[in-house]
Amino acid sequence: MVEIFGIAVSMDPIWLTLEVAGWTTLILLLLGTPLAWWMARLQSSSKIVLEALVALPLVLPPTVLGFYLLIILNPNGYVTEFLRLFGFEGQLTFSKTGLIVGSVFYSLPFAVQPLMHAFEAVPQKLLDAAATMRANAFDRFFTIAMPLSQRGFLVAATLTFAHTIGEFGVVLMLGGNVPGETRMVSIDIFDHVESLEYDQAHLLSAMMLIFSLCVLMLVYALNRRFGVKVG
Amino acid sequence: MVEIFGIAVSMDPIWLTLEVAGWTTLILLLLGTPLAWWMARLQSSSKIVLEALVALPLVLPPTVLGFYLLIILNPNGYVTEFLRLFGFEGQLTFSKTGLIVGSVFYSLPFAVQPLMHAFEAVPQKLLDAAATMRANAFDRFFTIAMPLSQRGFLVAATLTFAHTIGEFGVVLMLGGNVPGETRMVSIDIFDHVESLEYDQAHLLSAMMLIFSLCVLMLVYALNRRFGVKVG
Amino acid sequence: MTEQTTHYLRGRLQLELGNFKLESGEFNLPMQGVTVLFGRSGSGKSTLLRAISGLDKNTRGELSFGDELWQRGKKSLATQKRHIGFVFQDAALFPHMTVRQNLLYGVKRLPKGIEAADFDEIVGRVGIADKLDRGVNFLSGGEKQRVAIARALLLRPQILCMDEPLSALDWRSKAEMLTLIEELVAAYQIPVLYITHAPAEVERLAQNIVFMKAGRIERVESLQEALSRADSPLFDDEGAVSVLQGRIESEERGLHPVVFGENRLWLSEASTADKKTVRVRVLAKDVSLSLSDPEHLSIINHLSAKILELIPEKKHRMLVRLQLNDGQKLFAEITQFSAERLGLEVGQELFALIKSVALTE
Amino acid sequence: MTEQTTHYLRGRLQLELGNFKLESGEFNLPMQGVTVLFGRSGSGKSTLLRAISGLDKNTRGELSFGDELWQRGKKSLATQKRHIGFVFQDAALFPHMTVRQNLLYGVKRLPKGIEAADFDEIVGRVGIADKLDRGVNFLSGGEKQRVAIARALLLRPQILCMDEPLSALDWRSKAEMLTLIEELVAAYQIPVLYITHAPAEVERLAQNIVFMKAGRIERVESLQEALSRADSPLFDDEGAVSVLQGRIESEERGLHPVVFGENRLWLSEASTADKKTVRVRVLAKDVSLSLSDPEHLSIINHLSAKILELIPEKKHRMLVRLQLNDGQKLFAEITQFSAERLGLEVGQELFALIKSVALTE
Amino acid sequence: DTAKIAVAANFTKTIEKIGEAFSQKTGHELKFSFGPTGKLYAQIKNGAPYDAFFGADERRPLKTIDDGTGLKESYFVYAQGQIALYSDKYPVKESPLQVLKEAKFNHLAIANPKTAPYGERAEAFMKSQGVYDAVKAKIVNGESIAHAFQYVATGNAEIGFVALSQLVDPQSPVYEKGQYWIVPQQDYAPIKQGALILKRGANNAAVKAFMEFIKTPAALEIIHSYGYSTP
Ligand SMILES: Nc1ncnc2c1ncn2[C@@H]1O[C@H](COP(=O)(O)OP(=O)(O)OP(=O)(O)O)[C@@H](O)[C@H]1O
Ligand SMILES: Nc1ncnc2c1ncn2[C@@H]1O[C@H](COP(=O)(O)OP(=O)(O)OP(=O)(O)O)[C@@H](O)[C@H]1O
Ligand code: MOO
Ligand SMILES: [Mg+2]
Ligand SMILES: [Mg+2]
Repeated sequence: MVEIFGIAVSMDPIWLTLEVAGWTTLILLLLGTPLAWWMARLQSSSKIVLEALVALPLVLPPTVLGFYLLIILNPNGYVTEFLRLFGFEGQLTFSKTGLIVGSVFYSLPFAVQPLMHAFEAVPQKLLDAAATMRANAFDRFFTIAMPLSQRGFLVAATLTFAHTIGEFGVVLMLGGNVPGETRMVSIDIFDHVESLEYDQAHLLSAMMLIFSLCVLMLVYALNRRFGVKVG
Repeated sequence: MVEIFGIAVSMDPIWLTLEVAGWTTLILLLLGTPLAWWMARLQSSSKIVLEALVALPLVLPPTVLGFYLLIILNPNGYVTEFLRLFGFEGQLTFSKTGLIVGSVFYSLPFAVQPLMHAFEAVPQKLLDAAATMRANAFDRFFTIAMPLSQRGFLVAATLTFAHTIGEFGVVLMLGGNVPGETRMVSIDIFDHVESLEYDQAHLLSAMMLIFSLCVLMLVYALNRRFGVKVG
Repeated sequence: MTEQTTHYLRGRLQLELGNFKLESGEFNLPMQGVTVLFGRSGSGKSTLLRAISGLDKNTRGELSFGDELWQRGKKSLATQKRHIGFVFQDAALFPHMTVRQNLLYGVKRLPKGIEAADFDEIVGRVGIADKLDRGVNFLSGGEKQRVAIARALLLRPQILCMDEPLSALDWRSKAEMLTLIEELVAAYQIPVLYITHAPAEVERLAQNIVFMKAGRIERVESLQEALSRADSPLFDDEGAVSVLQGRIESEERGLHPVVFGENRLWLSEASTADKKTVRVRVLAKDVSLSLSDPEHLSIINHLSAKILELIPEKKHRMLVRLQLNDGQKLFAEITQFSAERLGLEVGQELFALIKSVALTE
Repeated sequence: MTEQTTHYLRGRLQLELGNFKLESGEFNLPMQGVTVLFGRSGSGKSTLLRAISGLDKNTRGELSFGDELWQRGKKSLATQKRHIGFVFQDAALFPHMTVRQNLLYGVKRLPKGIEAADFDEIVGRVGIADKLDRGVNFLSGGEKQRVAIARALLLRPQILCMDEPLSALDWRSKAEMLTLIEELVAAYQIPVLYITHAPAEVERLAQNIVFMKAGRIERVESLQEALSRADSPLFDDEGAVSVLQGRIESEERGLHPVVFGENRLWLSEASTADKKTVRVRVLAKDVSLSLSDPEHLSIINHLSAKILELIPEKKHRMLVRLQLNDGQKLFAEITQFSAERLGLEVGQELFALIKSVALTE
Repeated sequence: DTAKIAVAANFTKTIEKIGEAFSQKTGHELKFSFGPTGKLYAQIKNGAPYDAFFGADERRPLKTIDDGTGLKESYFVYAQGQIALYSDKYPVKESPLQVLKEAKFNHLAIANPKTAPYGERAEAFMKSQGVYDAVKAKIVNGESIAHAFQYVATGNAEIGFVALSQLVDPQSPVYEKGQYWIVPQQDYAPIKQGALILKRGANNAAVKAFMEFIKTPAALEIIHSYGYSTP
């Protein structure tokens, strides 16, 4: 609990939110990168199906998405059983893990779409040139495609981060709103509203807005200044 | 009320959702186009601030956004007062208008960002060429920039439409959940979940998913086939 | 094809682009025939042409065309009101329109009272009549430029601006297009501002040349003036060049005689268009010198001439400036060894030999 | 600079790209000196070279280099294992790296046991030693190509593939680069597969020429064979060309004598590299004929020759095929009018005149 | 010990107060998760790690017993909600039924009768008094009683049935503003809010102690002070 402008706010949800958003961003970059690379190189009509599937979380109301994730990730469900085979203990839902899993689904399109577009813009000729210099496919990806897509990574990371910060429906459903464990800022604000503590709600909203505005401005500025020009 | 697979569902929320999503898309294209065009042509650092501002609705939890819209749009507030000067009667909240206004705010980045990027990609030389053929600025916009940005429009329209369909927090806060007037599919699903009518919830979710998947696939297919190649 | 009175394009223009500064200095260009902007890459030719066209909003300075004021300080007349045509290096056709739609784009926007040029005539002359309903992405580079030129000509502009219209084309298309532009300029009497790097294009088309360097207009010369300097920037590429003007006569034994003064040149190729005067471009290195009029030699063009000047050049070469007996000047480039062997001196009378097959109109 | 044994690149390759079908037919190319792929735009030169390099996954057919199997049916050896170097038309430098990083990219990836070429030597020879720490976006077109060439050479590839390496350059850079490539090929004895549209490049560099048409290899000829046909596709552009090989001797009075048989040509320019034999490229239209050995003439190259053939051409021209007295062939292009006037006949002995300044090595 | 307790949103502030007193007295730590009752139920059904469940009605806590997650013998009614009619425009204190019958207002806010017992009772009350048909067209549904209150508090609805607890809270934005009428308890079935221990908390000392503590006079006093009655 700290006092800001004489209003007592708990900082836990803020740190938790940043932590979950950070992990989500990291995981989505790690998982989204190979997916986006693969999709960028697909030519067939399966690409269209995949693009649509990746965009689906946009369409589902987050609470509904959360509800179905709750059912799928239930500790007696197949997914958890499957993970137990690999020595996983504990539970996917109602934990930080659960929040992160939910957010990863929810923000999937925000990571994959910019990455895919960035990868599509990497000139084939440069990859060919690297191949003639004895770089294998992995090597080409890491030394040519990735550095040339840095804008895509920047956009993907920001959108994912921002979107996870603003996440509400999924984390409420999946997390269970346990203080210090799964209560994120968005839920905290809403709880304040519900229990008529408008001052706290306003303060937290303002903090979130200003923080996000700063992050976004920084990223857009970097994006314009340091983009590698290709071609 | 219709029966599907023996489950009674009300179609009203579905029609309403499509209607609100349609209007939102239309309005955002109309408002977002000049905004995006203006932003695309800005060079100064004010562009960065604007980009960040436009992205802000991504960061705000929709329920929180809805709460503040509820305060701002209340019938005694400045916004409504202002509209009354122009002969507006009635109320912004608890009405289809209110839902649309809320959705417009909520989906703003999904319309403006793709349009801005599309406009940025229109070659200056073609606009110059049009100017030498006596086309004024408006004319150039409508006859050159717009047709060449058709992919951007397609993406903006789909994302806006899809995102509005999946909208929950804002419409819940702002709409008043009046059956036949402001009860959208997402709220309807949620109400079914709340009152333990899981069959209806599952059916409606499945319908939404399949419909959205079809729309998205259609759009991505169009996008690849009919994009005008520039340059 | 009416005779037009000559308007002048006069003013001085400034424009800053990043580190580059265009500062034209005063100019006063007669808008008649083709005025070429010539200079090294980066010297600001395109920037000047865009400033003249009003395409860059940051242009400052003064500009008037005839008695129309186009720019004063920051105030500038919008491009679409300047009655100019513009042909860009890469054609800049609208990719979402067919050829016909591209051509009619400007025509539809002509104000009442100004009539477009005859569509069928222009389209026929430019050679795209059979491609009107194609999408422009299915045209070759040369075809694209034809459409771009036709599109500009249809508006009957007061000035036609062309920024390296040929540089993206291969040699074959280039040659065809050059002939086309020359014909069109002659036929429609539209003043042209033409940017090129290629001396051959300058010598073929130019009436006046604007030499640019580092954002400034260095000098403005007529083609004849520019070609009479041995150190002309035009000679950087293929060495010195002379351009002779003469009257063309009807074909004889497959050759086209061109007459100037008492001299007669035989061209092996010439456009069949019924022109009276032609320009013949002679590379100095294609001109040999002989002290006597040689016989038994396949070279049939023997012009009697007098040495005006002997200009030693690097790489043991010698540039010989000759005067033909009708007063026109001709450069010959030979080795210093030959010059010594023949004992050449200023004032000496001799014969200049030029192979017919090396000559083009 | 060891002598290498000649390996053969043999096989037949198929590749479909949209509507285009490459179906090379059997080939067996000695990998020695420069092998040029020549053909019209769209004939499949780039496609064939990409198939040979293994850059296109859909390639089918057979390919082997020496006793290495590179392709059999669908199975193909990955590009990075073929020990080839590739220079692309637009250099394809990595924009996020400095020049040095670009150069070392491949070197770092060489397997143990294969050593890179000497960095300083290559960099110095290619002329980019002072630009190593620049970002590649700050290089001119010519500089970019130099880096691309150095980057490929550093790996000491078994074959160096070059797809129109000069076509994006202006004439000045083109000339410099051509000399450079020639030197490098001679110095490092790396077999080269070279794509170009430009006959001048072919004549300067080629040992063998692979003529392509509509996705097929039409024929494979040595340069001499290709130049002895009057209808050679090489002559489409500037007309017939002869390439004479001779021994260069030391400079005299600013001229470089090149000796073949009893004949002697005086070149006004020659590379200073200490080569013994040079190729001299003579355009047929630069060759004049004289029945007697003329005096008082600035042309100093008079070669005695015999008429082998008289080939009438369009536009009232005549192509005269000559044999010099050391057996080499030379084309002269004159007007039919001149041919009649001089009464030329097959078997006749006469003199071929060539201006020195028109000759380049 | 530490216990996690799921609590219906309407009881948020009350239980926080009681929890503080409890922790001070016993040293046990309590973590409350707040949410709509239906959502809490769905979470519990899908493995949420709560030790006890405080619902907003009896139905859903009792349902956990059927599911086998709730301990039958621990069930009790911990509070009874009271509904009040509030308005800052209409004389609801003097003539509540008259105001309803005349229905001059634009909007009457109630909680969603389908998902929230407060709304259901309000609807039933109006039906029994014969005023329902008069106001039917003016009703807007809040997702929960808290949401219904927000409609009134922000001025979007001029009148509404809210929980008494929301009016008597000194922090309430309408505290001592406007006027309200407490609906007589005999006119509607009591809103019994049921609570029970969940299987997970069967052996949790903290839970057991808390379930006892909440029945002590000290706790009851807090409950009453927030406008709830007890059986
Ligand atoms: N938008 C711009 N921002 C900054 N610098 C620019 C811009 N456009 C052009 N320049 C610079 O201005 C200078 C002049 O350019 P300009 O295109 O007028 O030259 P040019 O004479 O037409 O050259 P070229 O023959 O290569 O077309 C160049 O150094 C160029 O890099
Ligand atoms: N990815 C592709 N998909 C479909 N068609 C292609 C593709 N790449 C090339 N082509 C077609 O294959 C044909 C041969 O192309 P290629 O690039 O090999 O020709 P080229 O001889 O190298 O021509 P140029 O001299 O213009 O480089 C052309 O008609 C081209 O349009
Ligand atoms: O406390 Mo409730 O279940 O949100 O009305
Ligand atoms: Mg330019
Ligand atoms: Mg090619």
